[in-house]
Amino acid sequence: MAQLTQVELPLVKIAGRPVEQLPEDLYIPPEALEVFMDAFEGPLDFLLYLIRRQNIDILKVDVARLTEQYVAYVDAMRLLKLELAADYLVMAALLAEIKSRALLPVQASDDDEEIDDPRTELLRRLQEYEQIQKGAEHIRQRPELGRDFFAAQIQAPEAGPRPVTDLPLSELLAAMADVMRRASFTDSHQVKYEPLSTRARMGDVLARLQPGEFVSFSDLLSQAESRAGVVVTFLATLELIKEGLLEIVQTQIYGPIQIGLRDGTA
Amino acid sequence: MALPDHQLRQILEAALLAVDEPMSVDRLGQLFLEHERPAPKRLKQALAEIDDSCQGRGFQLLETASGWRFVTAESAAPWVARLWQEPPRKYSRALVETLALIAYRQPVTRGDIESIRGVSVSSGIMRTLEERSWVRVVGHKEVPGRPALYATTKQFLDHFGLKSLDQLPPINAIEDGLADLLSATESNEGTNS
Amino acid sequence: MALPDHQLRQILEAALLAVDEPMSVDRLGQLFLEHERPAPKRLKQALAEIDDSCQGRGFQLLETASGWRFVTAESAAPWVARLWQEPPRKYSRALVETLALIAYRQPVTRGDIESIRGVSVSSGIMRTLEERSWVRVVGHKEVPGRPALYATTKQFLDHFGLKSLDQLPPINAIEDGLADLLSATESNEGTNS
Repeated sequence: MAQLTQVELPLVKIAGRPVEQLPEDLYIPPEALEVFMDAFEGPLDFLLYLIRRQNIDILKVDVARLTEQYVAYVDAMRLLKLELAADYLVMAALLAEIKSRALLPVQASDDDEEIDDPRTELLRRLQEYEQIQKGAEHIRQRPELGRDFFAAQIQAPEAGPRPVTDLPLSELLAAMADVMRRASFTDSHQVKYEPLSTRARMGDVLARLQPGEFVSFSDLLSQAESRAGVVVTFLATLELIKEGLLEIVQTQIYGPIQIGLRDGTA
Repeated sequence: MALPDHQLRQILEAALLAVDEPMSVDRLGQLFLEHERPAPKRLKQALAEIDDSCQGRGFQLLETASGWRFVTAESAAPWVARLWQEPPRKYSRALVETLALIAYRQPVTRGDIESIRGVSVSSGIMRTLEERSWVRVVGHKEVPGRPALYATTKQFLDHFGLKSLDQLPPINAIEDGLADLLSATESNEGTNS
Repeated sequence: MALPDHQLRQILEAALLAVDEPMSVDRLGQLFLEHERPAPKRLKQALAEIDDSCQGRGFQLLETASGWRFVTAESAAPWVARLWQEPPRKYSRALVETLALIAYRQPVTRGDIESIRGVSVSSGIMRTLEERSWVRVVGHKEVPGRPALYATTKQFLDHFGLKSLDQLPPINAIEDGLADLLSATESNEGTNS
């Protein structure tokens, strides 16, 4: 037989002093009895308490004696006109029935032997509940997060820039093709394309220039890496002038040609 | 190109400390780029080494249902608990018994709980258990009214430092004893009559 | 009644790990009951010992203006940072088209893009392209409102593995390619029907 761990008795304190056992034949102040009964989770819990107090195994319980003890408490409560949950009265009735049955001779017909025996059923319930109380005790004794151990968390570096899915060139080109196809449907713009290199250089030239600042045209050209580069830069500059983005200034004949961003406020 | 052991341990320690929840071996593996990712077996080996290196320190590596996490050493708990104004919450007997019932007998309905404990279960208790994410509804029993069936969660295991429910000590050991008793009782009654 | 050194270190480690903010020596002292409270000097000594014991581990003790805290080891940073990385973004069709138009028509204003695409371009798209450093404002067009002129950047070229914009296929080639593709699809459909 597996050993039963004795579960801690419900501790009742009256006037600051713990009461573990009620003197059975002494006068009990009504409040004390009420507080005492309040410490139980219900009739099963109370019965388990009465059994444990005798320090015996549930399976060896003397049901007749248990019934007497139980009924004594319930009667005391009723006598003192204390409120008692209906569950306690139901249990009292069940115990009374068990007791009365024990006095009767066992019925001869035993078709449905164990199922109907209220005693067996009661013991089964008591045992099941005791197991659960044991389980509760196991849980209670587990080290618990926030009581016995605490989560460790320390400062860590922040996340880097969010990664991006690869955008393949083919997708970019497909998108451009789509745009062009749609634009040709609307047809309202006659889109003219300069060679890309000129377009790109237009951006470079603009980026080089600061508002209100002029650079000499030859400086711009000298940025060009090759003969073809010079031509491209020249074309880009002309295009920008045509689009009204650049201003071209020559202060004297044959003097250096100055290029600058066109003043927006002008 | 495998990472050296000591670097692997460093990375795992740092990641486990940086994250405020348990991390599975799988998730720990995700820290590494594909070409350097250690096999699960090597990760577990490294975790065991880290665990060893925590002997006598103020922290320990704990494996629970959801994975690994660093927690403070239990021996330091009385001091660490002073960091927080409120003392840790005490649970009522009704709450712990209800939790135990769900843990040991899952899945169960509220009716099952009430019939075993012999008293009604307050809605407050079920709500508290659900709010703490310790129990959840896992289905409905196919009986009239289709009552909800409750079971415990991973968070329950994590909270109590358990890897699985098996780690809770068994409580049914005496069930066989009951069967013995029943037959004994019957034969007794038989002889008595 | 002084606490032994190893226990003092354990408690300090546990407290520093449990709290996610720097703790001053004063506050660390508050963890202890009066009769066991170590002098600040002894606390600092213990902290220095803890610091030493973290050599080569995934975390280190750091003293900041507001006190001591554990932080993850710098050497583990690249891996730990991956914990918080969001999944890679996917680019919307609108964004890719906008980028393509800027690449081919630069420098262009947002208005130009809108008039070609026939729909408005959201600020979000322009911001994303700028954040990615794929496009930048290279000037302003001298028309009412002085709209910004966008062009692609060097990073744009790098991303697509281009040495210069010249390496992008000419528009008409793409259009022809598309025409081929379309006619191929159409003839397929033709045979199918």
